[in-house]
Amino acid sequence: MLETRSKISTALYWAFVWGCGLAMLAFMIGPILLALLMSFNSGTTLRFPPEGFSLRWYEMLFDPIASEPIHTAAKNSIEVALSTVAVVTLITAPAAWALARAPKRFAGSVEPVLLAPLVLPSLVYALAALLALSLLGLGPSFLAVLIGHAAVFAPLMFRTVLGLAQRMNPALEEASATLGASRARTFLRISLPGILPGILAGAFLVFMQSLDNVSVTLFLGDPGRTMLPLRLFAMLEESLDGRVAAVSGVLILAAALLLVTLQRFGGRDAR
Amino acid sequence: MIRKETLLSWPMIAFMVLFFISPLLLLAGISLRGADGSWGLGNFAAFLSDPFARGVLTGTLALGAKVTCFVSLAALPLVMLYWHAGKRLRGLILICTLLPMLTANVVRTFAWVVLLGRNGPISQTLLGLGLTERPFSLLFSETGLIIALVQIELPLLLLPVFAVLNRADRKTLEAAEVLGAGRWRAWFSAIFPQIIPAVLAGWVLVFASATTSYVTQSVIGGARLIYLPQFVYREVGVLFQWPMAAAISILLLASTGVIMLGLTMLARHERLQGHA
Amino acid sequence: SGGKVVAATFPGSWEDAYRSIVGPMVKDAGFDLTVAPSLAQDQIARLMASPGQPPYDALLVSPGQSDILIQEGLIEKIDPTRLKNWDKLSPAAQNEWGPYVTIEVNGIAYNPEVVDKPAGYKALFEDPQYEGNLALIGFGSNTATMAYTEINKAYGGTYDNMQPVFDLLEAYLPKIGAIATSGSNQMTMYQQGEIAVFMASTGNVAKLRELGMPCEFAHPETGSPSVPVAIHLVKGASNPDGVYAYMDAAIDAAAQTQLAEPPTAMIPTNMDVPYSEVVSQFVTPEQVANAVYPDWQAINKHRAEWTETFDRLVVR
Amino acid sequence: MADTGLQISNVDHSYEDKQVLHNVNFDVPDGKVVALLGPSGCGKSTILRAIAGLITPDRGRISLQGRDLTKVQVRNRKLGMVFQNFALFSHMTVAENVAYGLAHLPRQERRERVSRLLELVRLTAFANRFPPSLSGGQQQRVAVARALATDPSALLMDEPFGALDRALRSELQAELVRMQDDVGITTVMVTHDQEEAQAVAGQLVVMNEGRVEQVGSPEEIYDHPASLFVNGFIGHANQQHATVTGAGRLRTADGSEIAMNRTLNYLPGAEVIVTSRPEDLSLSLTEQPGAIAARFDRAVVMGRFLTIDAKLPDGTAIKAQVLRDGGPRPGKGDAIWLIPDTSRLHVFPGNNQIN
Amino acid sequence: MADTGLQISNVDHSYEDKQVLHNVNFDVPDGKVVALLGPSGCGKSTILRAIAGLITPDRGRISLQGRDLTKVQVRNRKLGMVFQNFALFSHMTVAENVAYGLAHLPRQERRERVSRLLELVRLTAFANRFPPSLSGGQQQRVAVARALATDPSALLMDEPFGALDRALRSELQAELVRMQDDVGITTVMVTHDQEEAQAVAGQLVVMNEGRVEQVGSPEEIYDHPASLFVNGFIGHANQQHATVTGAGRLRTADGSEIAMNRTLNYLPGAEVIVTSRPEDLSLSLTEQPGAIAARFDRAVVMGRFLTIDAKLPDGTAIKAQVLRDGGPRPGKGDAIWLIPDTSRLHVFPGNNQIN
Ligand SMILES: Nc1ncnc2c1ncn2[C@@H]1O[C@H](COP(=O)(O)OP(=O)(O)OP(=O)(O)O)[C@@H](O)[C@H]1O
Ligand SMILES: Nc1ncnc2c1ncn2[C@@H]1O[C@H](COP(=O)(O)OP(=O)(O)OP(=O)(O)O)[C@@H](O)[C@H]1O
Ligand SMILES: NCCCCNCCCN
Ligand SMILES: [Mg+2]
Ligand SMILES: [Mg+2]
Repeated sequence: MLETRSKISTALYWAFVWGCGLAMLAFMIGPILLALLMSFNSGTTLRFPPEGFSLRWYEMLFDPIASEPIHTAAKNSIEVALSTVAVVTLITAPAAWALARAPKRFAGSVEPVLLAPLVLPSLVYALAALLALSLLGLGPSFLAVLIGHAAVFAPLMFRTVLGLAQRMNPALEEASATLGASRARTFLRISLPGILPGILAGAFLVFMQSLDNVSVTLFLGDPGRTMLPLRLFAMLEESLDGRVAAVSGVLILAAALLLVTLQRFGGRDAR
Repeated sequence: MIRKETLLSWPMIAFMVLFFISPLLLLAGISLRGADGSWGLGNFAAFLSDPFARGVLTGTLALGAKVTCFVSLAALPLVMLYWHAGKRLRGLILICTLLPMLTANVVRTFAWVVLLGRNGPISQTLLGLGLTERPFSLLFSETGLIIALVQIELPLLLLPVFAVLNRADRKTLEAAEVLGAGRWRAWFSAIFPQIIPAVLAGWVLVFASATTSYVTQSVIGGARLIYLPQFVYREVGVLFQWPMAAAISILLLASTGVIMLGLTMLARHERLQGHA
Repeated sequence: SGGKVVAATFPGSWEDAYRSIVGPMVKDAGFDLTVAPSLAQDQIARLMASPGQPPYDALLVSPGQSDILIQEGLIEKIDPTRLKNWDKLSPAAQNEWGPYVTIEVNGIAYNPEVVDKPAGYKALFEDPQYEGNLALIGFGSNTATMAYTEINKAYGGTYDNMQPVFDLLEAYLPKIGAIATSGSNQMTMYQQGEIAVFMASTGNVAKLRELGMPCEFAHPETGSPSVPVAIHLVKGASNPDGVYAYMDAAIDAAAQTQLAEPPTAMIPTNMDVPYSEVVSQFVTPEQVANAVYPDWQAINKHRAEWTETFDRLVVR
Repeated sequence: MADTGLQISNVDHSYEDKQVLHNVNFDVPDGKVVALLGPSGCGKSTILRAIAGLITPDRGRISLQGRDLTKVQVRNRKLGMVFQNFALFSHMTVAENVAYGLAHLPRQERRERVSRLLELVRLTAFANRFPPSLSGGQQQRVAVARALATDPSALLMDEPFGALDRALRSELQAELVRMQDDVGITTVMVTHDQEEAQAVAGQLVVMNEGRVEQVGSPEEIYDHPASLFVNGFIGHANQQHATVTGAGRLRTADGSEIAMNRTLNYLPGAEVIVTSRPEDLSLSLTEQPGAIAARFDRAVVMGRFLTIDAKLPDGTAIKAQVLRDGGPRPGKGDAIWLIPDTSRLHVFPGNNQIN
Repeated sequence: MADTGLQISNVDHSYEDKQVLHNVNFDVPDGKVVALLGPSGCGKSTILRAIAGLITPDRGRISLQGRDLTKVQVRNRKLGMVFQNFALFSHMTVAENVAYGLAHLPRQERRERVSRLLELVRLTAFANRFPPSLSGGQQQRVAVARALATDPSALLMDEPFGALDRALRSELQAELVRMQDDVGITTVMVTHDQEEAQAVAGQLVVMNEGRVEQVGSPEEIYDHPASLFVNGFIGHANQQHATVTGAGRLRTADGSEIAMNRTLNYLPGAEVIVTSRPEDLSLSLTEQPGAIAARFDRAVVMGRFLTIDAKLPDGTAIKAQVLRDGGPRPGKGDAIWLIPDTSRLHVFPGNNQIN
């Protein structure tokens, strides 16, 4: 009787894990597969259902003349996104690590400040920052965009790193200190490997959000620079241009390649 | 006195104070400016005394809560699957999680326009199965918006959780099983507590993102569902009433901030201070 | 050379066309044109947020926004004598705050495979075949705002009394196809077959047809509400000479001839430029001349209040 | 094969490609305690993990009360296990940890059982603390209480008292013995403490490098070690190389003659190793017939005894344990004589090397 | 105050609001080993953490070679520490763990040092394994090697050999002693193994509930325990309540008379507790003058000895350790007599209770 119940519960467990798990996986990527599918549409527009298979949107996307504005926009956006990731990592990873060890009250009062940018619409932040910049007599610039993105997206990494930093065994850092390691060495050799998955997850989030952001770039950046998301927004809303879907296809391919390489040659992760 | 262990947090704190808090203070200053040029809390009072506006505020918070809730439900089996998966399947799940984020927001949103539309696969399938008589559209409905937001925000919860799961400790799971815990109980008592800090992290990200996702809210939700970001964008871009926009933003920030503060405090509870 | 001119334009095909067609002509005049893509409301917001150091030298907006720019003192009147092509402009386009480079003519876009050609605005609300097929948007859109004021007039209202149109909308809501959030959003819906009728400009219709969608343009019975689009000289612009060169290029016959072709299909304002084939399918110069030109000052006075009323009406 | 107790038969196990268990066989009689001893890394924990079902052996059979456990899921084996590293639930209080396996009991009963167990391990005052804030020994006691709480049908304990002081350890050992006397839980206990093994276990299983070297009662193993390894591992064994010279007679490498009072299973001329236990040697400061000549190194006080480290002429270390009598102690390098109790010497084939 | 060695003076410490160290004082002479003993949770690890600088004591001073450590940062204290739970770096191989503190050395020298240490702890074959795949004892040895690698100016070891079998433990103890003889690292070692303490340490520090109860050589502490607690903690102590009846004379609670061969610092009539060690009792199966009458409970073989558990008439447990002689053993409940060596009895004030 008890055995039967336990068997049923186990069966339900696996049914849930595999059944619902795979279903949710499908739910998560279904729309993306749809977008990918549309990028191979041979029709003149992204209308659904697609009319046939072709690589025309990719060809068009890689056409150096017809798609020059997209290329420039992508280059600009990737430049901003990469720099943002660098800045955010530098200030955020140490901070999350430190606050995981800080006295509760201090951390509790500081964290909301560090997380606040998540809930301020970025257009509003961009406006406020631009106003502040003008008050200081400064104009928009690459640096302003970079700082703006870093301020707005740092919380993403802060939160992902904090989750891991809070779970690290403090004895490891203590052991490192007793072995004469400087703070920097302890951080680099012991703490950093511990929070690395959080940094990577955070870096990815920051990169993608920065790549996708319009307002901050638009308001703080050099007005002549076209940025990818604004470009894509216009292309899609105006004309359902298939290249928009192709851009996603390219991004996905690049990320998949990167990921496979990382897994192949990436750091050892002893369990 | 500055405590040693907080030292490394100061660069970020300084950065945020300088580049986020000071513009925010400026914003707060602007929000105090009335339409007639006077100074005071008029904008806040005007917003809060208007039942319609209040409804938009609570509706926005409710949207965040609903999305967070459904994201959690959708994430649970995936997280468990990830936990049980071998190296290869884990890699696959991870790639699948990154995919939605690798797709520009406009594209994701567009995909949902197609999926939820009356000629989209969902409607057509149900029609084909005879489950509905007429094609129907989930576009411009809160149901449709929530479905889309759940899919779009799901990775924000999954990523931090996966990061922690890679480092999770299996020993306590073994202990739980030896003590006779069934699969469910073992998972929820030995593994789940380890990911709670990451789940809270994910909740913060999902909640914040769902409440501020202007593009998805407006494209999928349409004009008959209004959330704060649309309110704010309109005050900024169409009506040019910045003080009001500032006041609304600050209200959004404050109300969401309270929720995040709670989650943050929760993450620091002694129960969750175990380590690998 | 004469330095850099930073000119804001709408992102997308406007941006591309201005960069590739107008850019070289400005270059010939000795200036470097930087095309800065930005939605109209973002241009203004950005300008307002950086007092004293405008990020743009020239703007591209329609009268709804021009009016605000004038009130805020952000733009200057121009000196027409500095424009070689000024006299080629149709008189209606000779705006003291900057030349009109095109005129958007608005009306009704419909899918002939789904519905019959609407007789006008009233028909949309009264003929049952449009039920469930009609999309509307709020007062954030210029196109919609003009349509509502016209409909309002048709039902007996005035700028100071919009009640008739609101009553109409309220009664019609249960039969509505969709309420979208922006004009371009409606384009997407239309392509997906979600809607079949919406308030649109000829440019919108041209775009849809170019994409292979069945789409026709209908002029409202009350006349087509039209908006010119102007280039403005920003107050305190760093390179006014360049701006004049840019304006001159944008109203030049050669430029407008090209801009009148797809994908932009703009209605020219230079009298030397004939309507292109695409443009001619929708409007004639006579229709443009007799179109309805709304009173933007009156609209802007009420816009906030209308927007609010509309929201409260439609939000579930 | 008996259908009671816990039986481990022919178990092999490999981690990745390294085999760490080789044909392990032993039985634990129903309700009895067996102690598992062996050098670090010899596979003790691995066996417990195999019995618990946490790993699946490559080969072999494990059965409890005649029931093959192979197909039984971990949670249905109804075992209590004390993990070597405790594996406490750090997000649960001490009391919650102990109560974990008692979910099926009514609330009141559960509470009583928990408080009884916490009392047993002297942690009543710590019921509401979280494990990370406990000392090492306190954590270990939580682990023990948690394993005992469920009334398991068998108990697997991996050094359950290793982090405890002697006093507490012997109290807990005594409790365990009492519980065994009362309810008799079939128990396998890994321990490095031979006194503990002898105190609580009726049978010892001595392992080495993944193999079982000897199974027997403490006395058997101490008195009749099956191998040189066991001899040296359970208690200390001084080794001397020797040659068999006749029936019951040996000559050690340094030339002294030993007359055993029994016959040996070796042919004359055979190379052997003769071993003596420190406690079977007595000390003399003057030459004695049959005594082993050595040079004094140092003496260490062990309670009432003195452990003497000395060196044989060929440099081999030899240890003796003698009663501390307050008499004069030799200085480093002084000549001493160690008189063996020849009835307690062991002889093993000479080609083995310990370790 | 001497300006050498490690000095712990008047140290108090509290976790949250619970005070766990009370005015702790002891010195470790330069180059010597001191063993820290005490019941589980008495504060041993806390003291090591305070010396290492991992916690800041509420009060008191800790100095090394006359230098106050209070202001010295952990990493500059140049201490070697073996953590109770090892705290190995699980993302580094065994060799990398050991090499961790040697970053300042040239590559070649570092490699040599690491391989020397791995040999010392018998882990050469495991150099490239990651800690989670090691057995408990193997992990502990990595922790020891890592702490020794840096040539620390003082060594803090929290039960460094607790997870090792006796053979390996005594080898490592011997290595430690040899190293001490060679280079003499000032060492504080927590251990629960009294033999280990006695084997490696010149001085023992016995703690109880956050307080130091006695500091002294193993002999001093064993022979002259300062308190009933120490008496019972180091070795076993049988206790009997008694009343002083005259100079050197006691009457125990069950009426037998004991004549001590020395005078006592108690007035006649004083209530005292008299303690005896199991190894100071001999067994008789017939009544003897001065012997303690008891009832036999059970006997456990401990190597060559027999540990006898018996009960006094009032029910108190009493333990004796006698040579195992193969003679007849009494049955449970039989009357036996235990003859104390009166010169080795201890007397303490009677209002104390052990534990
Ligand atoms: N982080 C902590 N927070 C609160 N109390 C603690 C903490 N660490 C230790 N304690 C308490 O302090 C006391 C002393 O602990 P400590 O670890 O020093 O004991 P110990 O002598 O090393 O014991 P053991 O032999 O069991 O390891 C114990 O009662 C313990 O519960
Ligand atoms: N997860 C693992 N992966 C690979 N090898 C392992 C793993 N766990 C243990 N081993 C190896 O298997 C052998 C036996 O390990 P086991 O833990 O059973 O030893 P043990 O007898 O319990 O030792 P100790 O007394 O030191 O705890 C050791 O050599 C160890 O290195
Ligand atoms: N994230 C920036 C998107 C541009 C917003 N435009 C607002 C238009 C309101 N009608
Ligand atoms: Mg083990
Ligand atoms: Mg301790």
